[in-house]
Amino acid sequence: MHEQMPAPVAITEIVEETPSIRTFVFDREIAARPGQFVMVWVPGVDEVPMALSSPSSITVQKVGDATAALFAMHEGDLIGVRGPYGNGFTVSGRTLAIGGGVGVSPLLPLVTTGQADTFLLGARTASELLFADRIREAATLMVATDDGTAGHHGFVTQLISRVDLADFAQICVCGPEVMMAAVLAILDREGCAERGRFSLHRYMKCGVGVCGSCCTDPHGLRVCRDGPVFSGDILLGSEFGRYARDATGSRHRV
Amino acid sequence: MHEQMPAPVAITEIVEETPSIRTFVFDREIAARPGQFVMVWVPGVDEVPMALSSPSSITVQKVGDATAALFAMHEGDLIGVRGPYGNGFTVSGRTLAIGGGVGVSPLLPLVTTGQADTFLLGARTASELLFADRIREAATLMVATDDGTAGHHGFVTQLISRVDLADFAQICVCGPEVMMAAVLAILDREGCAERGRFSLHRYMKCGVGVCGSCCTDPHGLRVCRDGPVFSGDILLGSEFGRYARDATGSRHRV
Amino acid sequence: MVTLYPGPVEVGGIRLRNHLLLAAGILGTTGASLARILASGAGGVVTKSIGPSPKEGHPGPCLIVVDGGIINAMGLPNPSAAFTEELAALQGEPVVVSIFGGTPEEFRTVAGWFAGRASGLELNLSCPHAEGYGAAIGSDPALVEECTRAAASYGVPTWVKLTPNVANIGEIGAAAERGGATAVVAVNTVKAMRISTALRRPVLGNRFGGLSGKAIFPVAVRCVYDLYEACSIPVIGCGGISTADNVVELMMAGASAVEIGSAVIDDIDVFSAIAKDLYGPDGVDAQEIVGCAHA
Amino acid sequence: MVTLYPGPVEVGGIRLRNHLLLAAGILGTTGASLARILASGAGGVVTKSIGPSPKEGHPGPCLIVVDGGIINAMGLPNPSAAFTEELAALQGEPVVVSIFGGTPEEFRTVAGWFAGRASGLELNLSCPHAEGYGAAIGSDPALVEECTRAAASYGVPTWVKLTPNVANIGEIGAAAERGGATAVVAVNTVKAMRISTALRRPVLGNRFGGLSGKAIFPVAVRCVYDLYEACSIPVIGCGGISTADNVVELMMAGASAVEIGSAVIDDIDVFSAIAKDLYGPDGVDAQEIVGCAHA
Ligand SMILES: Cc1cc2nc3c(=O)[nH]c(=O)nc-3n(C[C@H](O)[C@H](O)[C@H](O)COP(=O)(O)OP(=O)(O)OC[C@H]3O[C@@H](n4cnc5c(N)ncnc54)[C@H](O)[C@@H]3O)c2cc1C
Ligand SMILES: Cc1cc2nc3c(=O)[nH]c(=O)nc-3n(C[C@H](O)[C@H](O)[C@H](O)COP(=O)(O)OP(=O)(O)OC[C@H]3O[C@@H](n4cnc5c(N)ncnc54)[C@H](O)[C@@H]3O)c2cc1C
Ligand SMILES: Cc1cc2nc3c(=O)[nH]c(=O)nc-3n(C[C@H](O)[C@H](O)[C@H](O)COP(=O)(O)O)c2cc1C
Ligand SMILES: Cc1cc2nc3c(=O)[nH]c(=O)nc-3n(C[C@H](O)[C@H](O)[C@H](O)COP(=O)(O)O)c2cc1C
Ligand code: FES
Ligand code: FES
Repeated sequence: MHEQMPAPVAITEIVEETPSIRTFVFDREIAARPGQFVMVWVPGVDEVPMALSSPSSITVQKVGDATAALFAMHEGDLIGVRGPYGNGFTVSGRTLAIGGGVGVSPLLPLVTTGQADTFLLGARTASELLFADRIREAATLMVATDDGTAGHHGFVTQLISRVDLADFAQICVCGPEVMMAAVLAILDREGCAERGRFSLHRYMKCGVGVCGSCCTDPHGLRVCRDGPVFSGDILLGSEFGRYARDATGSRHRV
Repeated sequence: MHEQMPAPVAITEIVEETPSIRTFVFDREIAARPGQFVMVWVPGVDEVPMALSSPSSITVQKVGDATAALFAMHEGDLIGVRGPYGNGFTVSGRTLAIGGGVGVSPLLPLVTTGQADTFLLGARTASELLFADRIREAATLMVATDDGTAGHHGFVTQLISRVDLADFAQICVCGPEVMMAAVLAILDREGCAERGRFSLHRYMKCGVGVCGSCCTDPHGLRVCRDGPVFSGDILLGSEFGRYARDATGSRHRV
Repeated sequence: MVTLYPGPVEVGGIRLRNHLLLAAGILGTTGASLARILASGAGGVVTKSIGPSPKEGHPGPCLIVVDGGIINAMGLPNPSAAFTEELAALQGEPVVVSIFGGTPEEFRTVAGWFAGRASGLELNLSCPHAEGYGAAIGSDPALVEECTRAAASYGVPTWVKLTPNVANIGEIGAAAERGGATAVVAVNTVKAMRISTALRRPVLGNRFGGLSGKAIFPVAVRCVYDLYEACSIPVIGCGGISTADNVVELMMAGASAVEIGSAVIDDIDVFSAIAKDLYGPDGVDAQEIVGCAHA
Repeated sequence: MVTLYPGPVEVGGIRLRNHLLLAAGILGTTGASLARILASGAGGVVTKSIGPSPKEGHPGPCLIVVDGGIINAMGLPNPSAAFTEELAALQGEPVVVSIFGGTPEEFRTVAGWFAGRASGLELNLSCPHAEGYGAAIGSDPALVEECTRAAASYGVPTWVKLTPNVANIGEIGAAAERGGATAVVAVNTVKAMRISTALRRPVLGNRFGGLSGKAIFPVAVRCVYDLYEACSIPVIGCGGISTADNVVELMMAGASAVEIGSAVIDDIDVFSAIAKDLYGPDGVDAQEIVGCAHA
């Protein structure tokens, strides 16, 4: 147990990525593996988990108190970060990445380090497609939008039939849980669930594997420490895609 | 601050060195410089400073409660030791050692590591001469007894005139404070006080330089941490040879 | 180091697989997580503290890792009565349900939900960072006695967990014993706080929190030692344990069993790691060492 | 890190060379040793606690070094009135004499010996390991008030040092203030104990002792924060400080100055080392940060 107080960082740049998503760049580089996250302290409000979209940035969708408070911040403002935490993605061989919504954020470091070969990118609508340009530079990009304003008209899961899963040593996935559960169902059907790498979201309070708020059924795996990335075979038959616990520990359907 | 709990050691051998002095050998080697000491915990009684006479022994004169309790112990009994503490003797070049009574103990490691060339050894009477045989094996030994039962009849300080002080890079001294003060006076007269290395005794409670009970005037030097070995020039004009403090911190003539 | 003879033990009316329990609030939110810790070598587990109504807990940060310890101010998040569902899969296992309330009546209510559904209850009269709960009650001997009596009224094994943040923990332990506790557990966290000098504000969302982990081990030894003299019911030691030697030390101070929490941060398999060092076929009976440092 | 503008400060009626004092009982037995610490950069020094009659202190071991801290049970060794001699060479220096007693009358007696012979007094109402002294008194608000009043009757600056081993330190600080304290000092050591598992007995001769050093820093922050809200006299922070950032953190919690003790074990020149980091020509006035974490 060495000291891990939140490191104060100043916001140096705020990038409007989509109408609902912003990247906050800060003045410190955090050495991390793709898919690792930090606990972001928004002073006076809350502390929430956020994937690192680069060694010195998080990319955030406004969904509630803490994220709204972040959106109200300016360059020069201070926040605290502790981490990096979690296992992150470990890849070898060819990688297929599948991302939806702000879930693309933890996948971006795979792209920027040249570890993603093909990327299936989904969003509600064209303007919400996250990091499309940066992905296109480094990987084969395929796009889907729910409303058909860009790429395939429909869910990103439907793009999977257009690639040959046998081509990839692993399939790294992050996005809304229903989307990820649909991907897992496909991989399972194709007999390659164990090659899926799913980055989970669960309510996190400590981030370091102690408090128990992110534990999942049936193995008691901690998303913050044993995850957030789990291979598909471990998730089969689990709570994944079915329910999750809230801040009180009560279960809710996802 | 790393953990320094007293290490439990078992007494493996008790050697009767003289009628009043015994060596307690224990089952652990403590890497130390000659002249360093340990705090010896005699369970249920007290904890007292004792020089290491070897990496795995202390050599003790019975003078009061704790030492009497030690003398009542048997092989197999457990005591605690923490340390090594203090600076010890650092020597280079030829060394003259001058020891009186049980004060020979911290000087013995100099002898056994071949770092003492000439040794002036004093005691009250022949039977109280400590480690004479072991010193004779490794250094030129000269002896004095107060009652003349061995060697020079008189004080060990009187042997100094028989050696050429100029021959020695340092003069390492340990014994009763009056004896050491007499040595310092001689060295001072000969203009070589700074080559004297005196191992002091002061009342010690913590052994690690925190409590202040062993602090000396006028520099506030801590015998347990800045010492116990001080060079003669630092001691000139100090409390050394004049007074010392007891357990309450009150001064008493030595 | 002295080793203990392995095998089940009974402490304060509860049968455990060994002397090592998971402490309350550590990975204790879900049944699956409790089962995981049991499977990895714990002799018993204590759940997250459950109270009279669902709580989300304090805003974050809820926990900071400091040199030699953890400071937390979770704020007792819990699903309240719904927690019974988590226990379903743990029937027959050595599970102690930690409960809290703001009054003796609330303790009685919550105890009623779990009495008979688990091996026993542990009363959290010691959480230092939840207004009106925990230590707010646990530093008043009369209230401790009343709350204990209310929960113990169901006749199930009732442990009472104490706060070290009092002038005289023995007095509080004695009050719990009078109230009918079958064991006392010591200690909960030590009141503590850190401030971010860069952000110029307390780090924890709740400002105050409680220190656990290695830093408080000497405090735990002291409290267990005091309670062993003040009480005639068993004492269960907790606070900063991370090695088998720590367990032996707390036992010599007077603990009949121990709870381990923060050490899972370094190794979630700390229970099997400690058990491996602590137990051996040539080990002595724990009775031989419990409280032996008082001789 | 924020730096402070260097220069003398006045806290609780005592003029100091900077904000960093040597804590009581650390190298405070002799005048020469106090002078050495002043020469090496301390802004002031507090002496060993002096009582109504000479005491040898507890049998050893009196001190053990543990992970992140020190546990001591010195037992208040002191030469009593004879200590005045040690002060002779320190006239005009920023020296605070720590005193203790078992009753208000004893406090009055001892205070009388030193009133006017030093910059001020610090009342040790907090030593956790001396029967009938220190914390035994310091956890009772009425006694704290009376003892403070007795010592403060000489009209010299009177600081009162508090124990963290109470349920509500703010209440004790308020009592000291009512009694006429010009500042409160927090904290003394945290009650603690270690047992040798090999020897099967407590290590300290006195069995119990008090924990100091880094391990208690979060406890000190918490206590200073509480006292800053409970008192209107200045708070002096103490406990586990080893860096300039620690000093700033305690100041933000509410400390107007700090005392440093155990850190001398790693570096006897810790005062100059911290001062070097803490002060700078572009530094702010300490007033700007004292208590700022309460905003
Ligand atoms: C490992 C991990 C990585 C994440 N990475 C990102 C990212 O890169 N970008 C991004 O925009 N979002 C990310 N999230 C989700 C992000 O944590 C939530 O959007 C954020 O916590 C919402 O906080 P809020 O106060 O704005 O919303 P609230 O109003 O508090 O809640 C809105 C919803 O957000 C979720 N949430 C709230 N607090 C937490 C919490 N402490 N832990 C987990 N979920 C919480 C809950 O589902 C809640 O229903 C990640 C989550 C996890 C677990
Ligand atoms: C650095 C150092 C090394 C020493 N090495 C040796 C050694 O190798 N062999 C040896 O026999 N003695 C050694 N001594 C002296 C030894 O510490 C005392 O003889 C011992 O403490 C006496 O304890 P007691 O309880 O038997 O006597 P007591 O009845 O307590 O006291 C007798 C006298 O011993 C001295 N003494 C007692 N307690 C202490 C203490 N805590 N610290 C220092 N002095 C104390 C005092 O002068 C006292 O007047 C050393 C002392 C020091 C400071
Ligand atoms: C994150 C966290 C949550 C805790 N939650 C509870 C709780 O709900 N109820 C309780 O009685 N103690 C709770 N505690 C206190 C622990 O059970 C334990 O008493 C304390 O952490 C000391 O033990 P340790 O040093 O082994 O962690 C919690 C401690 C931590 C670190
Ligand atoms: C060896 C030792 C002796 C002490 N003696 C006293 C004392 O005589 N009077 C007192 O008020 N505090 C005494 N203390 C407590 C310190 O002054 C201080 O409050 C405590 O150690 C916390 O500060 P630190 O962590 O910087 O050491 C002593 C502490 C130690 C370690
Ligand atoms: S967030 Fe606490 S265990 Fe995962
Ligand atoms: S014995 Fe404590 S300072 Fe030397």
